[in-house]
Amino acid sequence: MMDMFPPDRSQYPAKKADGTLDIDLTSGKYLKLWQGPNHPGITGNMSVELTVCGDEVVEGKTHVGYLHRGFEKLMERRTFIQVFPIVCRVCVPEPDFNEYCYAACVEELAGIEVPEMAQWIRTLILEMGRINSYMMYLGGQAGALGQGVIGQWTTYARDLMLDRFEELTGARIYHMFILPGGVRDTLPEGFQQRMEETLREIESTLKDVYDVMFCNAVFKARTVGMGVIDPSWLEPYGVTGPNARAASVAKDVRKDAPYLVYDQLDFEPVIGHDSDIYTRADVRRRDIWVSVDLIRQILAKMPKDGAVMAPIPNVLHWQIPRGETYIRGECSRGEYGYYLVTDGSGYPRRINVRGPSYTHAMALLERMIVGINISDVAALMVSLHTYPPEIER
Amino acid sequence: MDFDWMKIPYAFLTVFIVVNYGFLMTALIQKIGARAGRRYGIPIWQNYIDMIKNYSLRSSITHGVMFYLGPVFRLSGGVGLLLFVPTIYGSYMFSNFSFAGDLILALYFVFFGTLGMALGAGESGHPHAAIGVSRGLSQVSMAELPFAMAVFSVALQYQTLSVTDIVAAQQGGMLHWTLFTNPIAVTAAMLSFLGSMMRPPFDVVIAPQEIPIGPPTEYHSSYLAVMQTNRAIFPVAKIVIYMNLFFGGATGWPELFLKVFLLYLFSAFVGVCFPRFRVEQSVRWFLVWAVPLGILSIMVV
Amino acid sequence: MKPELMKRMVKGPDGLEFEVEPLRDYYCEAPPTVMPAAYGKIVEDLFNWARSESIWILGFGTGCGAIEMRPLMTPRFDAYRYGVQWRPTPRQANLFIISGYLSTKTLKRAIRAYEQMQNPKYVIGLGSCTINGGMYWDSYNTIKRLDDYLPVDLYIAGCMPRPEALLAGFMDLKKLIRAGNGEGANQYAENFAWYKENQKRVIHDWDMPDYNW
Amino acid sequence: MAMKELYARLKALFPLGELTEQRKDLAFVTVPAEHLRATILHLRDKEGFTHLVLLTAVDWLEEGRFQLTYLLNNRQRACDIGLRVMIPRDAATMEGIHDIWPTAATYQRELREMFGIDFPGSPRIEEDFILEGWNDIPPYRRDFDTLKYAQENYSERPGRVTHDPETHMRLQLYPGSKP
Repeated sequence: MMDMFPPDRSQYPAKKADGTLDIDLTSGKYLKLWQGPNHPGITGNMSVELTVCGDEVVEGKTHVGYLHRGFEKLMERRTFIQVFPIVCRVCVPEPDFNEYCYAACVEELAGIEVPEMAQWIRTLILEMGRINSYMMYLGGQAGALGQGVIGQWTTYARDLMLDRFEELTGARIYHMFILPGGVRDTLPEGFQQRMEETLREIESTLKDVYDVMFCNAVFKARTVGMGVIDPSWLEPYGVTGPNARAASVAKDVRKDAPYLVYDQLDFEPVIGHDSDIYTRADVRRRDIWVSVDLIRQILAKMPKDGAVMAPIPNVLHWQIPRGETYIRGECSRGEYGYYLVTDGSGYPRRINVRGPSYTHAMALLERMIVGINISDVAALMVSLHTYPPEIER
Repeated sequence: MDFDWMKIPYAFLTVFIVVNYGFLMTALIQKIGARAGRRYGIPIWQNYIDMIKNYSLRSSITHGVMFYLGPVFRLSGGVGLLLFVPTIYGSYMFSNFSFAGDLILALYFVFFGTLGMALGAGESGHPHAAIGVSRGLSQVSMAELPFAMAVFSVALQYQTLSVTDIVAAQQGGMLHWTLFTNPIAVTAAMLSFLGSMMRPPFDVVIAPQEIPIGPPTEYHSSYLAVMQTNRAIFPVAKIVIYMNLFFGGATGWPELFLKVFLLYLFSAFVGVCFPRFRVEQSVRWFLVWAVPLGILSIMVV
Repeated sequence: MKPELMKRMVKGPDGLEFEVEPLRDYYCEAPPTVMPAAYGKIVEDLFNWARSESIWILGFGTGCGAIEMRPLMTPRFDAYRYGVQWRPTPRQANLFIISGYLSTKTLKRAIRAYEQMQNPKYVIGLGSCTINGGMYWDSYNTIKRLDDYLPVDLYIAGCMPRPEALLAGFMDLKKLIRAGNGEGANQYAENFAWYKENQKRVIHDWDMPDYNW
Repeated sequence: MAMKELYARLKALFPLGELTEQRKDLAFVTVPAEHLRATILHLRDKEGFTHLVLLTAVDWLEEGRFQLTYLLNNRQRACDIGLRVMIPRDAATMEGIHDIWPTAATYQRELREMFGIDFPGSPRIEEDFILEGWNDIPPYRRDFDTLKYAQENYSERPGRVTHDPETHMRLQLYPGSKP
């Protein structure tokens, strides 16, 4: 099955049929180039070990682990409520999904029923986080091609959304708002219209971004037809989220297996067809519009008041019977999931975080990077929208 | 003819004025670019501070003789370019060492700095620097081609190789400028001007997201300061040539400042809102758009 | 140790064989020396003022703190106004912001990046995890106190610190430099053996020269 | 019930353990190690479970076993099945599935490094994945004490105090109260 996708150099070091090295570094024909970890064109603190021949990349190995904190070990040492503050540290740009997935796992195993109001607020927070993450992506994608001004605009719009987060949760980055049993608080006074203003600002920013970035001839020249994901790779490489949707596969957990209140909201997953860098960027841009619309729907449809927190046992003696479960959600990069195993004690036996970048940035990137121009490595990496912290945790 | 020694202090005066003007102008351009990103931008005197800071760094390491000479070549390229063309038309003080054949010399000096930079950066031994040098040489040589053609057509048009005469021929009203008498050549030259200003879409040489940051990767403290000084002189000197050839020169410092600023702003405006070409794309772009215009301009004249 | 770092025989393009030992040949490992201050008090004060007014950050996001760097450089909190800029290469940077926890794997890269910066150079520890481990006080892969391994000029507490806190930190750093206390590089050179000992106790596969310019 | 029917079909082919139905769209079933490959191929090709969600391990130290969990997802029917494989804890080795899903090689590298479970023939299995120069037992094993390791290797900054949460909260809420 491996030879289904030639040329595949995942068998390191690649050997020819006669057993000699496929890439002979001592021949002087190849140059080894480390892109990262200290490199502006890398997504976060990871590195790609490139072997280039002229301007063409003949082999790329992803190296991760620079951000490893051993979360899954630390969680085993903490009680169920002590885990809740550190889960959001797993993924920096979009921390809320960790909180939601962990809380949902615990609630399912402990048999806690979450009030409806809390469900709506959770959905609202997840959509806000999605917009933030996409805004960072747009800026990064343009910046990887030397268009710095887009990053300025999108980061400004993201700051506005962070303000809404701040007045809702009290923090800019790590919100620690969704805890097992519900959410910490209800919406503050006048949140609706302030959110409406923010959404208008974001919409105008998106229009500018569309005019300057997506209608730009040079941007098209760099991205159209570049870095195509073959549809036959989707299943073997576990591609999910916008990367799969850009390849005309409507993979969206929000539709496939609706969680929270997504079954009461009305939206259609965004589909692209060319599956190149441009299409992936365009799918994410249109996905922001969907999220903006979803937030408006949520604010309109959500109940005016109600309990936001279900009664949970004394957290100091909280023990959960033996069991295991898996909760997934559609984050801005693909399928995000938590796998929780409990053994009847007061501590989780095992927690495994399934980040979409785990497959995108390792196997898929190493597969796609072969044969592209060295100038496009940064653009390709960014277009997969990977965040190292969720690879190595 | 006997050499007029008085020209030397005047030439130094010219360099001094141009350096300060260059610092302030690049800072102003950066501020304008920052406004496009809704930012306030750097202070106007930031470049001076950066230069003092870089000169004041205590340690500096070398990679060999050529590593020293790279920035020196670059600076001498900028200064030489400035010194051998008449900065102010008709002024004895600021016409510098311009002589009959200085157009050819200017063409050479435009390229000189890049070559020296390539030698120096090559010796630094950093792979990114090597990649940047290879990209830079291919792109700059491609960008110089239409400029050379435009210069030839202008020289043919005015039947002279002396910048002073060319400026003299353009005096007396805007309509005498080459911009209006030979628009095709000017267009070709301005396209190559975009390519040689190291701004997007033609800044793949120093592309920070790909090869941070190209040839100057290894340069630091004093070397970098020398290159900063040149970064202030070289654009002004180059623009002075463009101005003399195509935009009727300048009869006084205010006019020079204004024209140089506008010309620089032109490249900055293009640079703010474009991503960068890959190197082969930019080469192809020059081949498709600029070079035919250059050839055409020679044909027309 | 990686194979490309081993001592090996290389055949040149002209056909003759020569031995290459990367750790010796590719780096100069002369230990750092204490660089005296400039000529006179007035000159040194001028230089310190210039250094404090043009701070060039090394663009190396070592942890989650890097996420707040981007708002710092963009319209809301425009740090360019204070002479703060990015530099993508350590050669031209003066300030190294350790943005958050350092795993041992990153510590190795951070040390190399720090040693390639030019004297005088400054280090800011960002976030509680650089002060005492913070959230990861019992993690097996992150260092607990940064100043054992690099000379830290300033700590900014918080998880994570807001951009306002970063700006305030820059202001304090400027005061430090103007007062002539930003001597981290010389401190590193003086206690070089001690720092190296600490670093090697944590980094188990040390496959680089002791000091690389 | 979809899961029950699926389980019945599988049971006819392979000697499976009992079925644990967690949700109506998520079930876990125990598979003998030697039948794992055939089961996975059958699920992927016949039953449409084409998406490998995750592959991870659970360390049951008391029972001296590792539990490998292969979680497969069927998008059309929107249901997941988790295959549990119990392997002995000492000299733990398992057959890789990187030729069925190339991305599984990454999971196997992590398991090899973090749990010390060997997958012979998996690409780059020998390389360091996350850790660098690790000189202790694999860190995700239950008998590895991360706190002890941290205190031995990294110097603590003095001044960190830890409270027993129960007494601390009681003194916070009811000052001066007795346990």
